[in-house]
Amino acid sequence: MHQEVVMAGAGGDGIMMIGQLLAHAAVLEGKNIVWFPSYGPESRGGPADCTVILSTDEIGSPIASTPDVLIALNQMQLDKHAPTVRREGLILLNCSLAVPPKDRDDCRVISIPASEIAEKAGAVKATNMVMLGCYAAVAKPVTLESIIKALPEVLPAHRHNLLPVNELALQRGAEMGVG
Amino acid sequence: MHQEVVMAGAGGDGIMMIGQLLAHAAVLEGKNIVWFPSYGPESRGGPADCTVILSTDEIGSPIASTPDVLIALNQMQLDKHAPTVRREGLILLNCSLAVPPKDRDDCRVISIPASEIAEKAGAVKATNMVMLGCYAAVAKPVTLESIIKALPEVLPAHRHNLLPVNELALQRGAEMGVG
Amino acid sequence: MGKIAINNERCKGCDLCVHFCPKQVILHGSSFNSKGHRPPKFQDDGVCTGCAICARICPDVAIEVWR
Amino acid sequence: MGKIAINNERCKGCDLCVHFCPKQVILHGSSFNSKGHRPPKFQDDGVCTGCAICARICPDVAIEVWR
Amino acid sequence: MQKVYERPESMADVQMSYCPGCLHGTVHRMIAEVIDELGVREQVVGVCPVGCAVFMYEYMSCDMIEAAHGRAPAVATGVKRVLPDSVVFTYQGDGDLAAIGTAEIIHAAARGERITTIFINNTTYGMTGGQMAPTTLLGQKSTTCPTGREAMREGFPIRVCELLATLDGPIYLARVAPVNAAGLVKTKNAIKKAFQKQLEGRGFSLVEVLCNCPTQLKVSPIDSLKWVEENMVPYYPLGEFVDR
Amino acid sequence: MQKVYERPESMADVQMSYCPGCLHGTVHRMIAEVIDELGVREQVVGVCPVGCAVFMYEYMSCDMIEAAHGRAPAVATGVKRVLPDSVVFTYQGDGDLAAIGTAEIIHAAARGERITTIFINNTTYGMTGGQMAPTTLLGQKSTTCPTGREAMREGFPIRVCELLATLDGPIYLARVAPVNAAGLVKTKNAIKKAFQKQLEGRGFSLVEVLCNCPTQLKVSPIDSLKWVEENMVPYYPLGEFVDR
Amino acid sequence: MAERVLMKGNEAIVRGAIAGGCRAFFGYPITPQNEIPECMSRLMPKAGGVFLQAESELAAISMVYGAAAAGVRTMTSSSSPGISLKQEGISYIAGAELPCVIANVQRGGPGLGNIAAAQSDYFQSTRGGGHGDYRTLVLAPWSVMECYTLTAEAFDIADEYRNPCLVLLDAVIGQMIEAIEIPDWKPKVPPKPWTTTGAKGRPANVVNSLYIIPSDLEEVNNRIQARYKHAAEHLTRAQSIRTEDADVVLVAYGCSARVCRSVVDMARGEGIRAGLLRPITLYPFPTREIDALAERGKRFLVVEMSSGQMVEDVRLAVEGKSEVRFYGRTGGVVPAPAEIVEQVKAMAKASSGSTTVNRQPTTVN
Amino acid sequence: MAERVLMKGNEAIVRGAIAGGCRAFFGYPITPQNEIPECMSRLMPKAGGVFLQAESELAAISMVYGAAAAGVRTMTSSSSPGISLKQEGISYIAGAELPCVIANVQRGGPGLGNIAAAQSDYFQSTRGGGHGDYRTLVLAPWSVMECYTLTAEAFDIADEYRNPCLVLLDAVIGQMIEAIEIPDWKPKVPPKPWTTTGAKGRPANVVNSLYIIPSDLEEVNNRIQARYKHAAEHLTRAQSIRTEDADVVLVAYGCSARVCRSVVDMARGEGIRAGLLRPITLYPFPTREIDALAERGKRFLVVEMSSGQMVEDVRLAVEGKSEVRFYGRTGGVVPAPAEIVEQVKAMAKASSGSTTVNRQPTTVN
Ligand SMILES: Cc1ncc(C[n+]2csc(CCOP(=O)(O)OP(=O)(O)O)c2C)c(N)n1
Ligand SMILES: Cc1ncc(C[n+]2csc(CCOP(=O)(O)OP(=O)(O)O)c2C)c(N)n1
Ligand code: SF4
Ligand code: SF4
Ligand code: SF4
Ligand code: SF4
Ligand code: SF4
Ligand code: SF4
Ligand SMILES: [Mg+2]
Ligand SMILES: [Mg+2]
Repeated sequence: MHQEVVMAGAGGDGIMMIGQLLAHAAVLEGKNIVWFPSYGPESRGGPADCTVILSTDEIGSPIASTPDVLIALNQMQLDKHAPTVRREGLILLNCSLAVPPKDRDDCRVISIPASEIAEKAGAVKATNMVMLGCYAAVAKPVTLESIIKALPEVLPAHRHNLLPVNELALQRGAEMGVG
Repeated sequence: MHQEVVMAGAGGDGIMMIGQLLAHAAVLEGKNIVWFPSYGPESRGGPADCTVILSTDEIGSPIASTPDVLIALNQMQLDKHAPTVRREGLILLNCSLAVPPKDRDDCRVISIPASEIAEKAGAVKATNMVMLGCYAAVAKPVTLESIIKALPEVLPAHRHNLLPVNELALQRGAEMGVG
Repeated sequence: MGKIAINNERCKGCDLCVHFCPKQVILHGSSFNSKGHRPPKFQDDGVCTGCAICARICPDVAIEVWR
Repeated sequence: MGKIAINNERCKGCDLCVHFCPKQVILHGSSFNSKGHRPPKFQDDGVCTGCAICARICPDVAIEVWR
Repeated sequence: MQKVYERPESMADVQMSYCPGCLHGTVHRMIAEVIDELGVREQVVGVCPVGCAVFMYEYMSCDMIEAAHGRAPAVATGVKRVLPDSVVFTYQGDGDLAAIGTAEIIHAAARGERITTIFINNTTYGMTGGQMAPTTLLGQKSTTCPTGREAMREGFPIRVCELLATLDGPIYLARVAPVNAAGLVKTKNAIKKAFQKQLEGRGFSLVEVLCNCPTQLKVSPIDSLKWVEENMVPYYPLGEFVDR
Repeated sequence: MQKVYERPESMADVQMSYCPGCLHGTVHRMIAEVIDELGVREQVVGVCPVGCAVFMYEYMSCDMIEAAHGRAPAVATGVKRVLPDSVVFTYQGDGDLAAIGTAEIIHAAARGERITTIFINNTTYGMTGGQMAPTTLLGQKSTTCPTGREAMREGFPIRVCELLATLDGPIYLARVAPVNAAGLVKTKNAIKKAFQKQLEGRGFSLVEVLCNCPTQLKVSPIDSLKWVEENMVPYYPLGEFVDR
Repeated sequence: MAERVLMKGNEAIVRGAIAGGCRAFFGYPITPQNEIPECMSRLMPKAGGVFLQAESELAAISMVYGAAAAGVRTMTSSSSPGISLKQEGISYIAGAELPCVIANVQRGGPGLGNIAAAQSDYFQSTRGGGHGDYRTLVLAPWSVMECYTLTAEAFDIADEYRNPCLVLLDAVIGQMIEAIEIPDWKPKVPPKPWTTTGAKGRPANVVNSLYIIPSDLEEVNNRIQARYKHAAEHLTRAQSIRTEDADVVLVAYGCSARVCRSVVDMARGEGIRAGLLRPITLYPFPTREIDALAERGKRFLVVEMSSGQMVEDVRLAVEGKSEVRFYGRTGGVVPAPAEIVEQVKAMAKASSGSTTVNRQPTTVN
Repeated sequence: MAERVLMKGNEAIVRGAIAGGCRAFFGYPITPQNEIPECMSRLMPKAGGVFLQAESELAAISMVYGAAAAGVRTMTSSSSPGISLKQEGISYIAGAELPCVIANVQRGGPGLGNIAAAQSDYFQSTRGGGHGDYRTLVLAPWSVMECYTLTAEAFDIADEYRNPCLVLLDAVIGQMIEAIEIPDWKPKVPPKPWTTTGAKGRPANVVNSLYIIPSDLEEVNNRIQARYKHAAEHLTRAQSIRTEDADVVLVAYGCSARVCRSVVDMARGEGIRAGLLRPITLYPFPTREIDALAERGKRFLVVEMSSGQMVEDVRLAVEGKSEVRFYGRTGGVVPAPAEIVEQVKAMAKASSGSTTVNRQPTTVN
């Protein structure tokens, strides 16, 4: 098992966090992981993305130049990263803020209205969790259980009141992936 | 013609100046020269010496590791440099302040009471000139005339009142060399 | 009598203009621009004096003023 | 009543002690030491108070004082 | 009705990369206005800092130089000395000017270089993520003094205007805070005066602008201005420190 | 009669390399006396500058470190922070402290480092041959301002005590001139007080000593002291600037 | 299996340092290494050590000089421009024969450059960017685990050789998170009779790099060079991955070695016998290991995120015995495995020649 | 014969600079180069230029950056520790593609070292002591005459390549006096449309080394590397003295080349056919010239006043084709011709092997 995921959004979207959450879950499952961030020059609100590579083998390059999976939270990031996804890869996008790419019919493209789902689940802020949940259900890098188990490690202690809403968002996202 | 001279005294002795005077005189005679100074860590009154190499050929190393000639104005400097003079070289010393080396009978050693001669000529400060004059007469690197001709170039303009006493000191020194 | 125009695409929704307008004719916005910011709304009810305080504070040079 | 001793070999002949001695019992020297400096002379005529001003100014720590 | 306020000519028509509500942009615009008003755009050479304003060269429509961190006053000196008729300014943050660039600003001021410095004091290293600055207030938390700045551990904040006022080279030093309507006007006036002083050719001028950094303070833009007023102004008194 | 004045224990019994009449040696001895009197020789770590006093480590009989040019306060900070019970001083010239080392001295002072700096202001770069220093007086000639320092070309001399006095970190700042009998006593007292302040552990202390450089001034030692009194003291007023 | 914890490279530097006995950190913020001082400011006080944010990189390295003189294990960290500023200070530390550790999380250059990962400070790191005949001993981690262990070990090395030891990483290695197992670590601290801690019950000590008499300074230099010779014998370290049967041996360190690790498998997937020689110490450089491979006829492809710096060390090791090619990307670009595979393929196809240089910048003579 | 005037190396730097069109000097005192700023302070105002003593080397190089951005020919000078301090600034100048001239009058190191002549900043000079993929173009005068002419030319070179050009000398070359004939010199100044002099009648210019997007920065790096390639083709310069029939070719620059000049004659006096290859440009290095000699079977003795730095460039040029030996003295010691003659003799006697290293320090791998 070896999977390379790029997660891309804007600063403040919680992209880095779902990447780290995925990493923690993978560690719980005994997998190797590398997480790597990348920021734009903007101080706030600029593009922010991270790469997570999960593998049962030793991981070479920590950079995913042709990722297996792209999780894109907005149009700009989708446009930027969609061309890099490998043939037959997976593109997961938040269709609340972006429209599916026209030129990647060689990939599986899943669009979910993540912002709306998150809002319904109780917090727009949890859009990232919806996306992660959906990804987990579709591509099965780790189980949803591992992700939920890892949540408290990633969420800072003073935010633990938000555990339930995040968990709910993860589950709603997973449902989208299964459905 | 190729001659390497080390001139050694204390800061304030005018060692650098007679070196440069010799250099100027050599240029007047169309010779190649290199002048090179060396100071101790002391700010004033420490050892000061310079090397002058005169040649009718291209000059290689600007450092005289085994000089042909040593002009030493004091004991410390004599002791330091005498061992470096080449066999059959010339050691010229100011016996007002130093005693001849015992172990260099392979060299020509000339001792002159330069300080006293200078004092008599009108200025102890001109001890350096006495030594240079003597050297010029003995080893004939350049003519005394060239040295005297070069004097105004080396002496700063506001010291030109001292030209006569310096010239006299040079001549007195030269007489010691001839005699 | 004055009026202002907000360049919505330049605006970052900081609401400093909202806060600084002495006539309170700039209101917190509700819709997003393409960068995800919420530009405020200028409520043109003839109260604006064209004093340009809003434009002076605006860090993103997003406001023009007429008087 | 005091007296001083000048370490001639350490002295650099700056004459600051000569200048600073309130009793003027240190005089400009005339003979050279081995480094070519002229240490001053202490003229011990019982006037020295041992005030140690000379020693305090001496940059070369060349003076000892008794009282 | 006619247009009474628009983008000054000396500013480029581009989006700036600052966080929402950050006064860097506000101060940029004031500088551009002053340059326009004095009619000197074609003589101006600006020197950018390393800090959040590092991209300022993209935001101005006059000649600009990007300096190494802290060295803007020396770079500006190099320019002004060889082009005495140019109008040279540096734009520097508190990390840039009051930490790594301490020697350069003091000596440019002591030499009375005919340059103008706009000094943005926001009590933090905004660009690198909110580390302690030389101007961070006692008790204030930062990513490198997570328990709050303590005098006997991290030392005392530095008051730059007061420091430079002990020198004979500056002819204008002022501290302003564009955190309310009156402060906006005073800030603009101080910047204009500083440039005018440079044009007189008699010495160095600097305006210290107390600014917000909502991102590192982790408060809203509006609250960050209140924070400046309530916490910074008492320690960094406003006013003109030198005017000669 | 008994001996009332001899070489202090904290001084090594060696010849110093200073020019005849240079007060570097005089000040060294005062520091050594103070160390002896306070009984702290075995706790002392001294930091030498780059300048004429570069060999100070050979002249003292306490632990000494040779710092890079201007960095002595940072080196001293490194020592004092890891050895809080040590007694740390720096000895620095005006080129070392007020030119290349400007940032280091200001920040050590602003941090209130528990160290003591003895600052030798002789208006020149003695060691390198009499170039202009930040403290060279207006009109004074040097090998790099051969026609005399001009304010609008070389800038104004810097008054270090006044500069540092604007900071909250120093607890003792004084300027003295050991150029006459009274000045000698005051200098020694100021140095002693500065070390005592360090022992109190509350902040930074510095004594600026106006000194002569007969060699670069090209006058006799005695005339060089007169020069200090007549030319330096009016521009660099003596006294205690901070004592808290 | 011991517990695995997720950690960023930069954080591992901090934790490794503290495990290695570091008790004084002096730094100044600069991206992409800010997590080092930030994490130090939290952890060092808990370890009973000193954290101080200096006013500049110059001050930071000078504080390190002071703390090292006082006998405490000490370090600083920065990124490329900040490391350039420390060059005088590093030369002083080397000249005064003091131990210390320096971490450089390299970014794109020259000048202000950018904050992406680069390996263009190799010359500066291995040749001594400062003046004089000194070198820094250079360790190059390629994983978060090695960030921890090599930093811890760097303190032992610095103490043993009384020389600065540089931990050279880049924005990728510093910023990435991996799972590591925290090892047990026992620092080896030699006696330090030379420290300036107050002359109590012993003659005064002096820490100094000034030797006004040339022959004295030459003696110091000879002593220092002898240490480097010793290091070359005893400290040199490299990792060989599938080089045994390889036709083409990739030579890379740090981030580019990670990329090349992928390349080895991809190339073998395409039937090309590729291997990887990864220098772990960059100075001393694994000359002997490379020479041995050259003797066996292996050909080399040096991959760097620079315009060609380490390739000189490889060429000096190979000395014409075999082919050395270079592939580099600069300015913060991390090469993709596929680009390098292309290079390996081209090389496998081509008949062996002497040094050749591909596409992106160039060797440098 | 034109008039010959006596001049110190350091003074010739100043006069050559002014002849070369330098109109702004920014420096800070340090021995053994103090005559440069001192002489500049007298002569530059007369030439209508700017002399300013900066508060530090950092400030000096930054002032140079500003003056260069403003389009004026400008320079700074220092000696080893001061040059180390300028490394960040030099990297910025290279990154911003600005021209400037820097003189380094090398002294003994590392650290404070001493003020005697050394050549131990060769790596720093030729490999870029600062961060990033830049180099400085390096000229190495060996006489007072060349101090003048190479400095004058350095300004043309810097302008042509938009890159810092370093004039690398040492305490001996800087302090010695020789007679020179002042040449007629016409600076070649290319147009500089990129200068920041006020945006009058043109769009605003920006002088900058920040390129936040890696591929943009890579493009800059490629442009810079292409210039170095061009320089290698067109700028490389070396002097051959009696190498034609030589068995042993000495390779040395600056002061050590002067010593080796004597050695050639002494060795020939003893019947050994010695020659001297003197690199005048150290970067670009005369690789081709040395390679050509190696092809002809010449053996090399590299002589440096360092523990072995340029020898790497010679070995990279020779690439195992011939023997390369090294002889070095450090810490400010100038080798005597006689010591080197001994080395030449030993070499002439010994049968050719591969790289060997003699007595004093060592090559460095
Ligand atoms: C030599 C060097 N050191 C450190 C840095 C990293 N750095 C970039 S910006 C900055 C601080 C900026 O703070 P400030 O000047 O206050 O500006 P702000 O971002 O707050 O506006 C630092 C330390 C650098 N680029 N170069
Ligand atoms: C980095 C560096 N720059 C410059 C120098 C040269 N230098 C040695 S001493 C000195 C100035 C000393 O002047 P000051 O500090 O006033 O001491 P003084 O000699 O007057 O006592 C300078 C510039 C150096 N050694 N290192
Ligand atoms: S111009 Fe004045 S009144 Fe009008 S909207 Fe702006 S701030 Fe309000
Ligand atoms: S001040 Fe400017 S950026 Fe802020 S909300 Fe108003 S218009 Fe938008
Ligand atoms: S102790 Fe006092 S009185 Fe005696 S010699 Fe010294 S200064 Fe004069
Ligand atoms: S003060 Fe000291 S050094 Fe000077 S003359 Fe007197 S004893 Fe000698
Ligand atoms: S980090 Fe702070 S100073 Fe920087 S742009 Fe954002 S708000 Fe402004
Ligand atoms: S040069 Fe000046 S400061 Fe230095 S030792 Fe001589 S007199 Fe003293
Ligand atoms: Mg700031
Ligand atoms: Mg001084």
